[in-house]
Amino acid sequence: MLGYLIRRITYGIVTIFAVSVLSFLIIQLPPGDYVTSYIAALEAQGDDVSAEEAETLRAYFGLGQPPYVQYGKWMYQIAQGNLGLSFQYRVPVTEVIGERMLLTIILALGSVVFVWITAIPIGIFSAVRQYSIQDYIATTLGFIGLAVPDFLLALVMMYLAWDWWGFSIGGLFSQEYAAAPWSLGRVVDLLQHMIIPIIVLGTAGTASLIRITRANLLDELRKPYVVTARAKGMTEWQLILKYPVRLALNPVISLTAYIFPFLVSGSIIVSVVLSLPTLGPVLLRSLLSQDMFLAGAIILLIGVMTVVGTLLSDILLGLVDPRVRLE
Amino acid sequence: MSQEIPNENVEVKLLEDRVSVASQRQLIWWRFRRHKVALAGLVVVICFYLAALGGEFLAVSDPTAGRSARAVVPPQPIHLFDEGSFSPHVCAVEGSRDLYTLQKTYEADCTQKIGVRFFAEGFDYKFLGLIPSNRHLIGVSEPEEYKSEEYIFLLGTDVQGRDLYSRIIYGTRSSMTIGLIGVTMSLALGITLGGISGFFGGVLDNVIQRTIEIIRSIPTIPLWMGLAAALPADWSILQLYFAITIIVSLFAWTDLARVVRGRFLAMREEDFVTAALVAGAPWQDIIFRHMVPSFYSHLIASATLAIPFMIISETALSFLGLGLRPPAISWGVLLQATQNVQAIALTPWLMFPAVPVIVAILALNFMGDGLRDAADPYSAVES
Amino acid sequence: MNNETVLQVNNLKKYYPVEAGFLKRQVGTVRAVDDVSFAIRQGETVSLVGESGCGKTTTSRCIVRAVDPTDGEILYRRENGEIIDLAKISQGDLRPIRREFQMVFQDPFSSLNPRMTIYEIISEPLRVHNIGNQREREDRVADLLQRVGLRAEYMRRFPHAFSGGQRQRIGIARALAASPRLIIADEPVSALDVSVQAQVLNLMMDLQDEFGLTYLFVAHDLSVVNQISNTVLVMYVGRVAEIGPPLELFRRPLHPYTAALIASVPKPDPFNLQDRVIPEGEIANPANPPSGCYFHPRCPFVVDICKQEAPPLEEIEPGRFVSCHRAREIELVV
Amino acid sequence: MSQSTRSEAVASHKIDNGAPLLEVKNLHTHFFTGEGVVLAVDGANFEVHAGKTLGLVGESGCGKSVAAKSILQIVDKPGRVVDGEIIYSSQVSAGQEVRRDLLRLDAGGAEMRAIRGGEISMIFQEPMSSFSPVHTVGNQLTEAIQLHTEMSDKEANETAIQWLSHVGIPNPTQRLNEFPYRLSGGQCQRAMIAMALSTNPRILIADEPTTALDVTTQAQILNLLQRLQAETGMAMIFITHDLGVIAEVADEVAVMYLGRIVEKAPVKEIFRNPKHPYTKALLTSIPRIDAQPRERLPSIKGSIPHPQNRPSGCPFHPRCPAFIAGTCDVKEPQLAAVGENHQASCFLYPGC
Repeated sequence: MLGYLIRRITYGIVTIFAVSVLSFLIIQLPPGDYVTSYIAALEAQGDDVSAEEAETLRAYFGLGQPPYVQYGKWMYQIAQGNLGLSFQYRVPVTEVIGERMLLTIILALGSVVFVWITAIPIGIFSAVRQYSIQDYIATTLGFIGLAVPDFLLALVMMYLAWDWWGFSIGGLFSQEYAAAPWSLGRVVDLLQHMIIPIIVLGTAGTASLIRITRANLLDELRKPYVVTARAKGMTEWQLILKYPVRLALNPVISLTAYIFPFLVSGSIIVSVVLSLPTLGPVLLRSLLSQDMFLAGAIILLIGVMTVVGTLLSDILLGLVDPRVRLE
Repeated sequence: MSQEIPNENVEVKLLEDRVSVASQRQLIWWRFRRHKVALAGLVVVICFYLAALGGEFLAVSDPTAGRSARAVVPPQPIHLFDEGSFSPHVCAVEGSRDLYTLQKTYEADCTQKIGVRFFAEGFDYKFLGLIPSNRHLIGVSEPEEYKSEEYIFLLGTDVQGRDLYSRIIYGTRSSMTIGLIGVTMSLALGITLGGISGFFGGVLDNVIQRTIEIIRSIPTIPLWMGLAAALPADWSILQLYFAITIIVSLFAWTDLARVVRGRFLAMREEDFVTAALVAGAPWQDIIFRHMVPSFYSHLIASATLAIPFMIISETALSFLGLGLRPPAISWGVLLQATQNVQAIALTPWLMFPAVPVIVAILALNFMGDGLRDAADPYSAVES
Repeated sequence: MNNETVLQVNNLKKYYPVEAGFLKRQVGTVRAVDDVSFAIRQGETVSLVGESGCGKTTTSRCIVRAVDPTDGEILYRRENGEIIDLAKISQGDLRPIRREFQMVFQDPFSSLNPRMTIYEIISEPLRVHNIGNQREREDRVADLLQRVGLRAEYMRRFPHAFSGGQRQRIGIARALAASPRLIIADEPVSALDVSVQAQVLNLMMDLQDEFGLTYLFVAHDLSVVNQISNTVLVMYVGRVAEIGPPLELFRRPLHPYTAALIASVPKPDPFNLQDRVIPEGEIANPANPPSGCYFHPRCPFVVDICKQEAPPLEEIEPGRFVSCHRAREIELVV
Repeated sequence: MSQSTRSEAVASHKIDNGAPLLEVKNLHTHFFTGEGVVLAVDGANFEVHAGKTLGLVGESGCGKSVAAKSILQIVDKPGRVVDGEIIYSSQVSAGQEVRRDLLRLDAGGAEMRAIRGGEISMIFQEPMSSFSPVHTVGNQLTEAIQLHTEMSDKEANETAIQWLSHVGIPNPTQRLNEFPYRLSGGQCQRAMIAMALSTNPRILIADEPTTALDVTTQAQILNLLQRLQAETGMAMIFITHDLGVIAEVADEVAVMYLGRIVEKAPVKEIFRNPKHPYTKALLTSIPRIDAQPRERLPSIKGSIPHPQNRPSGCPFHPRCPAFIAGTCDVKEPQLAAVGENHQASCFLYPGC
C-alpha cells in the first residue's frame, strides 16, 4: 500500500509540475511581456507609470531573464502565496479568486456526489434487469445524456426555465445573499441554487457512469464466484450487492479519478452560461482581456484541484481493492 | 415432419458455407447490420458529411449576406397546399418596430405568398469548389420578384438578418471536419506512440505511459481555453481552424494511444503472432499482416467515438469566443448568439444550431458503439 | 553431438527478473528454466513433461527463439550438416533457417489468425521463405490439407468455420508446409476433447513416420506422452528430474518425483484400485525455491544431503538419466 | 495428508434404504439464445444414492454441468429448465423423509435456498475464480455457514477454522483473514470443499473440481474428497471428462453425449462391458500410461457437433461405427435396460 501511495503522490507532483509549466507557457504566449501589458492597462485607466517603476516591476518578475528563471520566480512567488496581480481588477489574484475557488470546489464535489447517487443504483438495476424495459430506458437516457454537451444542456434549461416559469436560473445566490457574509440562510440559499447547476454538470458524468457500472457489473455477473455465491443459497439481491457490485464498483471508483477533471473543467463553461460566481467566468474574462497572471493562476489552481481529487480517488481505490495494493 | 428435415439441413448447410468463407470484414458488417440503431447512426453521419460537402447546394441564401431590414425574423413554416391545390409556399412577413421596447417584430401576412420550389435558382457558387452553379435544393420560385425580407427563412434569421438555416448548413462543414481532421491527427499520434509503447515495451513504454497518465489527469478545458486565447488575434480563419484542430486533438490522442498499446500487448501474446515469428516472418510482416489487421476495426470504433468529443470541444470553445471567430461559421460560432438569457427569451430559434450538434454526436456515438460491438465478431454473441 | 542428433540442448537457462516497487528494482529471479540439457535424435520424439511452472513451455519457446534464453547452448544440426547455436544466433540470421523447425501450438483458437483464410495461414511459411509461385503454393496447401485429413476446398474458408480438432490439423499443416525437419509441439492435444485427441495423436505419428520428422513434444499428460514418445524428460520447477524411454521410465521410475507423478495419474481401470503414494505439499515456487534438491520438501526419501546440494543429472543406466542423490539406493514401486 | 481428528461439525448421513436420495427424471434444460434454442440437456435421467458417487462423464458441450446446475436451479440466463422432475428426499427428522420435486420450488424462495448450499452443496472447476477476490476467505466461509445455521460470528469462525484444518490447509486461523489470491490453486480448492461441506450437505455436486489442477494436486483433492465422503456419508455427483478420474471415484456412471444420457451402469460394468458405441469408442481411444508406446489408438471419427447443429435421430449417429441408415438418423433411441443395472440408449439393443 505504501509503495502504491508513493507512486500515486509522485505522479501527482509530476502532473502539477506539468500543469504549472503549461500555465506559465500560457502566461507567456501573448505578444509583449507582462509589464508592457500591465502598464498599458494602467495607462488606459489614466494612471501614469514612470520608466523606473516599470524597470522595478521587470526586475521583480525577472523579465528579460531566461524563461526558466522567470518560471522559477513565478513558482517561488506562488509558493509564498503570492499569485501576482490582476491588472483587470487591479487587486492581487488571491483576492479575485478567494470565494470563487471555494464555490468551484463545492460545485465539483456536489456533482460527484450527484453522479454517484444517481448513476450507481441505476447502473446496478440496469445490469441486473438486463434487457428489461427499465434497462432500455436507462440505456437510452444514458446515451442522450452523454451526447448533450453540458453547456447546451445549461442553455436549454435556461430557456425552459424562462419559457415555463419566467425566471432566470443563473447565479448561485439570491440577490439578498449575493454580497452578504456567510450565514445559515446563505448556505441554504446556495444549496437551492446549486441544484440545477449540479444536474447540468453531472448529467454527462452520470450517463457515462451508468454505462460503465452496467458494463462492469454484467462482466462480474458472469464470473464463477457469483455462481459459487448463488450455490451457497444466498438470495439474489443479497449476493449481487455483496459480491459483484462490490467488484464492479472498483473501476467505477477509479473512474471518478477521471471524471473529476471533467467536472472541474466542465464547470467552467457551465458557470459561464449560468453566470455562476465560480472560477469559470473569471477565467474566461481574464483570457479574453489577456489578464494573464490571473488566468495562469486559475489554470494552475484548477490543475492542483484536479490532481488532488484524482489522488483522493486513487487512494480510495487502494483502500477498497486489495489487488491494487498488491501491484 | 420427417420430410422437412432434409430441407432444413440444406438451408443450414448453405448458411454454414456462406459463413465459412466470409471474411472478417463481412462478419463485422453482418454483425453491425443487426444493430438497427447503429445503422441509423451511420446513415445520419453520412448525411452530415454529405451536407458538409454540398453545403452550397443545400443552403437557401448566402450565409454571409445580411440585411438589418430582416433581422431576427422568426422561422417560417412551409405551407404545402394553397387553397386545396399543391403549391408549397411561405407567407411573407411584415416587419415593424415595437415603439415601446424597440424590438423588431414580424407579422406573417398570408395574403402575400412566396412560392417555394425544388432546384430553384439562387446565389452563385461553385459546387465542390469546381462546378459553377446557382441551383439550390430549395428556393423561391421567382427570385427576382421579391424584396430582401421576402424570402424563405426556414429557421429564422439572426440579429444581422442572415438566414440561420443556411448558416447552420455552412457551419456543418467546419464543425464536422474539425472532428474528422482532429481524429486523423489524434490517430496518427496515438498509433505512433501507442504502437511504439506496445510493440517495443521497456523504458520507452514506461515513459509514454506515464506521459499519457499525466495528460489524462490534466484538466483539459481550462488549458484549451488558455491555449486558444493565446492564439494571435490577426490570424486568418484557416490558420485558426487548424490551430483549434491541433489544440483539440492534442488532448484526445491519449485514449487512442491506450487502445493501440493495449491491442499490441494483447496481440503479442497471441499464438498466431508467435506462429508467424516461428515461420520466419520479418517484423514488418508481423505488424502489418498480423497485428494491425487484427485491431484496425477496434481502432475505427474508438476513432468514431472520439469524433463527438472533438465536435463538442470545438463547439464549446467557439461558443465561449475562444475558438473560431466570425466571419468563420461553425455551430459553436452560431451558438455564441445565445450566450445571455435575453437572447434566449426573445429569439429562441437562435438555439437551433444545438440540434445538429446533439444529433451528430448521438449518431456518431450510436455508430461507434455498434462498431465496437461488431469489431470482434468472434466474441460470444449476447442474446 | 553425433550425426544422428538433430538438436542438442546444453545447460539451457532462462531467468526472469522479479521487479517490485516504484522504481522497478529487481528483488529476485524466477528460474523458469534452470540448467536443462537433452538431445533429440533424427526421427524421434522427445517429450517434456511436468506440472505447471516446471519450465517445459519456456524451454520449447527458447528453442524456437520466441523467447531469448539467458544462458546455455541450443545446437541444431542443419540438413547440410552445419551446426548452429540457436541460443546465440541473431533473429536476422535465424530467419532463413526457421523453415527447418516449426511449431504446433496448444490453443487451436488463438494459434490461427482469424483474419486470414486457411490458404493464407498454411502458405505463410512458403510465402515468407519465397517457396514456389501462387499455383504451386495452392497445390501444396491442397495436398497438405488432404494429408491432415481435411478437404482441399477448405482453403478458401476462415478459421471460424472449424472445430478445435480441425483447427489443430490446420496448425499441423502449417507447421509442415515448408517441409521442416523438427517440429516443436507445445501441448498440441491438451485443449482437445478426448474423442478428438486420439485422432490428432495418430496423425502426428503417421506424419512422423512418413516424413521422417523429429518431434519435441511438450505435455502435462503422462498418458499422452507415453503414447507418442521415444524419450521422456520429466521436469520439476525448471530442472530435469529424469530422462528415459517411456516404457522403462513409466514402469520403473528412478526419481521419486516421477514415481509420484505416475502414482497421481488416475488410471481408467476400476478393477485395480490400490492405495497410491501421492506426494504431500505443493509444487515449489520457482521465484522462491527450496535449497538443494527442489523436490526434497515433498520427497519421502529425503536425507540431509538433499536439503543442501542440488543433485547432478547422471546416467546411471544406459539411456536413463536421473538427478537424485539416492537414485542408486532406493527402490520405487508404482 | 493431514490426519486431523474428525471435527464436531461432521455428522454422518449414512442411511440407505434403497431409495435414491435424488432422482432426476427426463430433465430438459434449454438455452434460448438469439441464434436459436440450444438443447443443452435434452432428457437426462439419473439417480443419486446416499453415500455413493455418481460419475457424470462426457466431453465439452455435453450438458453435464448444466444438468448439475439445473438440480440447484442456478442455470445461467438465457438457460431454463423446460421439463422434467428432480425428486429429492429430505430428512425432516430421524427416519422421516419428505420427497419433493425441486423444480416445483420457487428458484429464489426460502425453501430452495435452504436446500441450495445447505443440503446440496456444489464445488467448481476454477477454484481461484470461484472465490471473490476482494473478500477474505474467512468472510466467504462463515457466510456460507451462517446462511444455513443459527451460529454466532464466533461459532461460525471456529467452525470455519475447524473445517479448513480438516481439509488440510496449514495455519487455518491465519488463512481465514487472507484474501484468496494468497492461496495456491490446490489450497483454494480445499477451501472451496471446506465451504461446501461446512453446512453438512447430504449431496455434494463436484463440477470438474480437479480439471484445472496439476496432477499431483488432483490426486490429493480426489483423496480428500473420498476421505470426507467416507466420514460424512454424503452422496456425490462427480462431473468430469476424465475416465481415469471416473474409474477412481465413481460407484455409478452416467455417460452423456449432446445433452443425453447414452449409457448408465455401475462403474465396473461400464469399464468391463460398455454397450453404447460412444462409450466403447471413448474407452478405447483414451491414451494410457501403461500402454505400449507408439501404438496407434483406435479413434472416433469426426468431432462433436456444435450444440446448435444437433444431428437428427441419435445424436451420435454421424460418428457411429455401428450406424444403421434409416433408423439411427431418423428415430431417437430411448434409455432402456441392456443388462442388470445397466441401461443404454442405442438401436443395437432391443427396447431402445
